[in-house]
Amino acid sequence: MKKYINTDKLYPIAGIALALVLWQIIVQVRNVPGYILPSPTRIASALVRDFELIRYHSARTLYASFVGFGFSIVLAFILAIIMDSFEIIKKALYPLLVISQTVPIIAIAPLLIIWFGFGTLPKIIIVVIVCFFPIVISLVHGMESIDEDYLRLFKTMKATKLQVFYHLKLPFALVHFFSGLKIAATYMIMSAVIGEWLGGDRGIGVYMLRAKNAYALDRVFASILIIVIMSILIIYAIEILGNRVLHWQTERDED
Amino acid sequence: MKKYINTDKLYPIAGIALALVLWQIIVQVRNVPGYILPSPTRIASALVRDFELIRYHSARTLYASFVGFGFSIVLAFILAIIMDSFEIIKKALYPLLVISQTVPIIAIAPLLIIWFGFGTLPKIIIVVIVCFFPIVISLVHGMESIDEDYLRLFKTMKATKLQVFYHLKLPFALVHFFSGLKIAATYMIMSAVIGEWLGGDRGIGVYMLRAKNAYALDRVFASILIIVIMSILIIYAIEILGNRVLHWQTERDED
Amino acid sequence: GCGGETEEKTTVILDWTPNTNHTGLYVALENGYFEDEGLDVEIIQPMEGSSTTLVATGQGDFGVTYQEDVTYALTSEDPLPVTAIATIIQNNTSGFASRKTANIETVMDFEGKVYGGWGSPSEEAILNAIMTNAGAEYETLTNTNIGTDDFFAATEKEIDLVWIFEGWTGIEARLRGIELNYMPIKDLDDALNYYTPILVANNDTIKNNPEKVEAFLRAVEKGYLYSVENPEEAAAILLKYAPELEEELVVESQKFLADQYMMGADQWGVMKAEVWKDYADFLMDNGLLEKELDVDNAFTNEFLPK
Amino acid sequence: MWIMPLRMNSSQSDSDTVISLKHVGKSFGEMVVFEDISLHVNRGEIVSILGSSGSGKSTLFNIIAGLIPIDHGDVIVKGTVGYMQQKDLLLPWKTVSANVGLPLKLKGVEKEDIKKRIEEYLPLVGLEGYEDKFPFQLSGGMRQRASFLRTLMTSEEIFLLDEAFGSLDSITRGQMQKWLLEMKRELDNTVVFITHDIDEAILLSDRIYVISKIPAEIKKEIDVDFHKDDKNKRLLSSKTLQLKQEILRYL
Amino acid sequence: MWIMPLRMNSSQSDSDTVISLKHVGKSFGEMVVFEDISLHVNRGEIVSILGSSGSGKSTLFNIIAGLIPIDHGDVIVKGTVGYMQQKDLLLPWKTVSANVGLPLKLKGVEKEDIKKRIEEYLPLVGLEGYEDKFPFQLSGGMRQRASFLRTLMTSEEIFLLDEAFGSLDSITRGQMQKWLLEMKRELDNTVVFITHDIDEAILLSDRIYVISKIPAEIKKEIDVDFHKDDKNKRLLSSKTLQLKQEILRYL
Ligand SMILES: Nc1ncnc2c1ncn2[C@@H]1O[C@H](COP(=O)(O)OP(=O)(O)OP(=O)(O)O)[C@@H](O)[C@H]1O
Ligand SMILES: Nc1ncnc2c1ncn2[C@@H]1O[C@H](COP(=O)(O)OP(=O)(O)OP(=O)(O)O)[C@@H](O)[C@H]1O
Ligand SMILES: O=C([O-])O
Ligand SMILES: [Mg+2]
Ligand SMILES: [Mg+2]
Repeated sequence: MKKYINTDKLYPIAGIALALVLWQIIVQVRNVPGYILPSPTRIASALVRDFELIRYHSARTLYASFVGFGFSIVLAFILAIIMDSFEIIKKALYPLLVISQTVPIIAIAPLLIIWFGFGTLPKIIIVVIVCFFPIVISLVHGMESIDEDYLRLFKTMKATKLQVFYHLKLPFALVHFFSGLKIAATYMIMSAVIGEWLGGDRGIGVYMLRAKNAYALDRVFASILIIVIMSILIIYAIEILGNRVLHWQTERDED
Repeated sequence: MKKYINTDKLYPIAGIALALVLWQIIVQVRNVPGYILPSPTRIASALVRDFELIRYHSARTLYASFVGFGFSIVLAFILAIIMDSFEIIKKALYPLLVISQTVPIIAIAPLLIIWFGFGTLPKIIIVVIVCFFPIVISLVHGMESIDEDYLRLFKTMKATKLQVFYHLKLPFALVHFFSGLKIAATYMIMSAVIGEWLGGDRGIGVYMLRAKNAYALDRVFASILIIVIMSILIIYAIEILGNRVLHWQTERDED
Repeated sequence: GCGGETEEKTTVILDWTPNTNHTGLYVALENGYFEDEGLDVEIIQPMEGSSTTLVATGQGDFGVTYQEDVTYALTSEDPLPVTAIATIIQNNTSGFASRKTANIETVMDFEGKVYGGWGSPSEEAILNAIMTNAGAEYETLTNTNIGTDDFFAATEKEIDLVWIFEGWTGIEARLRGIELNYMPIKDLDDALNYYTPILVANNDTIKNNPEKVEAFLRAVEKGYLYSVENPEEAAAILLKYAPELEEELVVESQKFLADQYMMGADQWGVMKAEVWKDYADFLMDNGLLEKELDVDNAFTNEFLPK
Repeated sequence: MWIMPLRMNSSQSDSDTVISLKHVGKSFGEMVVFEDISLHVNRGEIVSILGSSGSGKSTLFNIIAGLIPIDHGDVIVKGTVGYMQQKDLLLPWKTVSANVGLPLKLKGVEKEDIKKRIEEYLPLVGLEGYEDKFPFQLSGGMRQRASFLRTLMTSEEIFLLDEAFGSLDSITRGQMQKWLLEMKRELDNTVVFITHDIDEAILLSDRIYVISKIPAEIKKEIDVDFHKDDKNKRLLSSKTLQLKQEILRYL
Repeated sequence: MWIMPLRMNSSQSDSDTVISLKHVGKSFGEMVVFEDISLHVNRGEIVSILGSSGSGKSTLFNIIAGLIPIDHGDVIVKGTVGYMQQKDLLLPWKTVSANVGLPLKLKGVEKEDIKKRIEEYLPLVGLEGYEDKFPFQLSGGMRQRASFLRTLMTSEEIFLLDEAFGSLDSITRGQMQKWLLEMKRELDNTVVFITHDIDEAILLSDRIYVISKIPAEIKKEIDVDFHKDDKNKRLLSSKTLQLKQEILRYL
């Protein structure tokens, strides 16, 4: 499966580079004005110019993202275990979880502010609302998809529920879990940014909104770039962690 | 696994009913004013009062959602096949796909408007941006997770790439595919609504925004309710379809 | 009261990202006017359109919003407990703008054009009224919501006409060398010369802590007066608190607004009952309000510095 | 209908019968596997089940182990059961050591002790040097031996072994058989054995049940009553050949 | 290093050798499975590979089938290969019919014809009535027979059968063996057979390779040169017993 190990990172970089070059060319050749779509070079120079400011704002965004993400993981585990143990709770709770995802966050934003104020808490909560779902779903689906035969094996070995969880369900669900984690990580920074749009005084979202309303599109894109880079780095870190934890699978694939 | 078949639908309904009753009680006992959180009964009466209007707007939202969803599926299949067939394309494209998800849509809304105007097209495109990702990822992951031994089997049977896809990868990925489809369906209506916020003259999003600016929070929540109901119905339909298509799995579970 | 060892926590919620409409608030903060009044002020940038609700629910003591918003808030089924306490600008500095290339010079030219709205319930009524007044046929105008999208992106393609703030988007257009046709709203119909932006306070604060409201407005007035006198310095102060903004836009906008804050009034912030009544009547006549606005309880000038 | 086997502690009864099926019926949909089957296993016995492919042997074990419900009849199992299923069911993410040591771990045995016992037993099934390999790195027969060892590690009172040596060559199989008999003598537990190898059944068993095609019934119950004390002697006995001929007639 | 077996059309050569391994080496990490192994199979032969569990038999087949790369040496395979792996690898979402008919479908055979052939062959492996069952509804031996039939359906020139009858009782196994010999006579293809049953190897083979433990080498190559025309007669021949004793000595 992984024949290109050494060039693994080359292809995506080439893909991104190609996209950037195309973008630059289109903007220059078709003379797209900066208030519609700034060129990559202009974005880069805005990034350099505003570096300190962006760093200042990013720190807050990262903080909310990570705290929310951590909470999401813990919560997802707790809930997944409960849902897996009690079929009734699962059946009652699952639709509520789904509903929680179909509600547009921005529609209930004032409620969040009213309940949790303007501090970092509502941002963290939005991160949790967004990230928690894919993680818990991946865990629950992962545990559901275990071959009945293995469950029987553990039954004959008289394993307790906790043991079945720890020795069978958890490792089995880990593959799914890391998929869910990567999806959650994809949306993690973005959701903190959305949280910042709801109100606040610091964060990439605040920076971005101000730049947008001042028609500084190069700065808007610089902040998008920062969001993308942060997200990609986090996803990549999870990928590496996942490969370590699931080494038996990776070894098998590389065979 | 499915011991409660007959009461399957009772639990979620009980769960939702319980949540609604709690909500009503809290609003009434704590005397929460309507501009913070309207009670379920008030929302229901707003829904009844505005039924015709909501129907009018919903039709447009549903249209954009379904067209976008259909496109997402087709596109996801095409791309998944291409990515599965050409490792290089996969490696180059995958990160771009991930990047496309880390970008907050609202930040690039002006671009969408400039390129696609204010009609239904940009809404459809937003639905595609949101829904396409979980579907394609589920297909690609599904195809990746096929046991090497099965691939070898098909190799010895001299199957063509297309045959391997049709007889092995596709059916194997279908379980994952339906998971992805359900996730996409969760966000499908919501993403159309977000599209409508960015511009438009008809749709649940337009209705909601107007109600919000007129401080008619009961109507805002009535539209949220409609979004939730439509989403749940679609998810449920996919669930049923999935159980039919994957009947060999369901039968096994019920064993 | 004023003074005191411990400063009183005060939260001000903006209506949008920081801009030149807000300069006086930042000047008061920077120059210590709030501190002098014993107020420890925090200025918050919320999601668009949520400031009135947030003030009503006690998330902020004061908020920036506009007259129409307060009118809706006070006539909704559960009226929000807020009262307008000052207008930041005397005249409505918003209006309809189009690119010169669209050839929209009078309201008559609105016919057959596409209007890009921002989601207010009253836009249709307003356009209908001004077009009908001018003898134009409103039905020929297409009304499309462009949400939070900006003028420049929207008018790039199918949108002809957008409602803008002259002191912000109008200035930006000038800086970019994009020529506009601009019709101030106040010139189109007297009823439409409503106050925007304005300051509102929570009714609880007004009732239980009127000294705080007075102290707040004293400091804010000083801030805006300073901005009138020293637009460039005021712009620098705003930029200090919102360095994400474009300096040139802020400075030019500040110069424009310096003349606007108090135009036609001898005191900063003062509001007239007719303005509130006329616009409420206009909305009522067009079936946009659920009930009559009680103008006396909608605003008050009593906390403005005498 | 869920009728679960009755389970008793071995101390509660002084009867010699540890497994007893009476008039048991079991169908999968329309396919009747057992209409009315009865059999028993006494404490300390090795009993083999012989029957053609698809005759319901694995289903029988699943019933005894309490893994699937029956339609009617009585199932009584006295004592704890260790079950080696026909598939190896090794956990792909655990090494050979971890897979084999799993039952001990579940019982809360200390890490040190587990390690010691694994080091002691792995060579006996020919898996020394494979401690840290993952299941996909093993051959089919090696996986079967790991699964066999894992079952023995449970040290239960009754062992159900479903084609335990099916993938082994005759030499390795012979070693395993010998070792099983030794284990049995030491621990004095009860063993029920599914095999398709008649020689193996004769070598190991005290009794043999021959079952028919489905709906399966007991075709013949055979007491293997020669060389009971040293079963290895059966390998060279002429009685073995004779018995084999007899069994072949029933199959 | 990827060294793929050289593949030729059978028409391109008039030599009798269809499979030839010369000085082949293969390691998994530090584990050397083959250091230097050579063997050949002639057209129309049935050749068995005997060796203890874990000696590299399945690895050998994977090499011949071109599924895994070798480290050094030459592999020449003339003709198309049908491979029945040790695991059954039935597709869980296809019925027995669909699983067995898959190779025909892949070759573009018409639906009608596939159905006819399946209806003709299923009874021969004792799976009549199971057409519409899914793999999880079959017993272990039934799955093996379905997998066996699927391999035969490929009608390739060379069949590699890895423990094809390992999970079958002796009666069913005997039927399968007989049927395999008939098929072979009709189609005149080449069969390479892995088994751990020495009797089976003697019954079916023209030649037998006995391989050692890893690093595996050919310990003995045995020509089974009696009753070549009617191999069924070997069942009753005394030479069979003699040969068995001999082979046991090499294992
Ligand atoms: N889950 C199931 N659903 C439907 N039918 C089943 C199921 N499990 C087993 N069967 C059927 O029950 C019968 C007996 O199967 P079982 O696995 O007990 O046979 P067996 O004697 O163990 O065969 P083998 O020696 O081939 O392993 C078979 O006909 C099989 O098709
Ligand atoms: N993918 C792999 N990775 C590492 N080692 C492997 C792998 N496949 C096989 N081996 C090792 O190669 C050796 C030979 O395995 P192989 O499966 O060829 O044995 P076999 O002769 O078929 O045994 P059996 O009769 O038990 O099926 C074993 O020691 C096994 O552990
Ligand atoms: O607030 C405006 O009227 O644009
Ligand atoms: Mg069985
Ligand atoms: Mg093997």
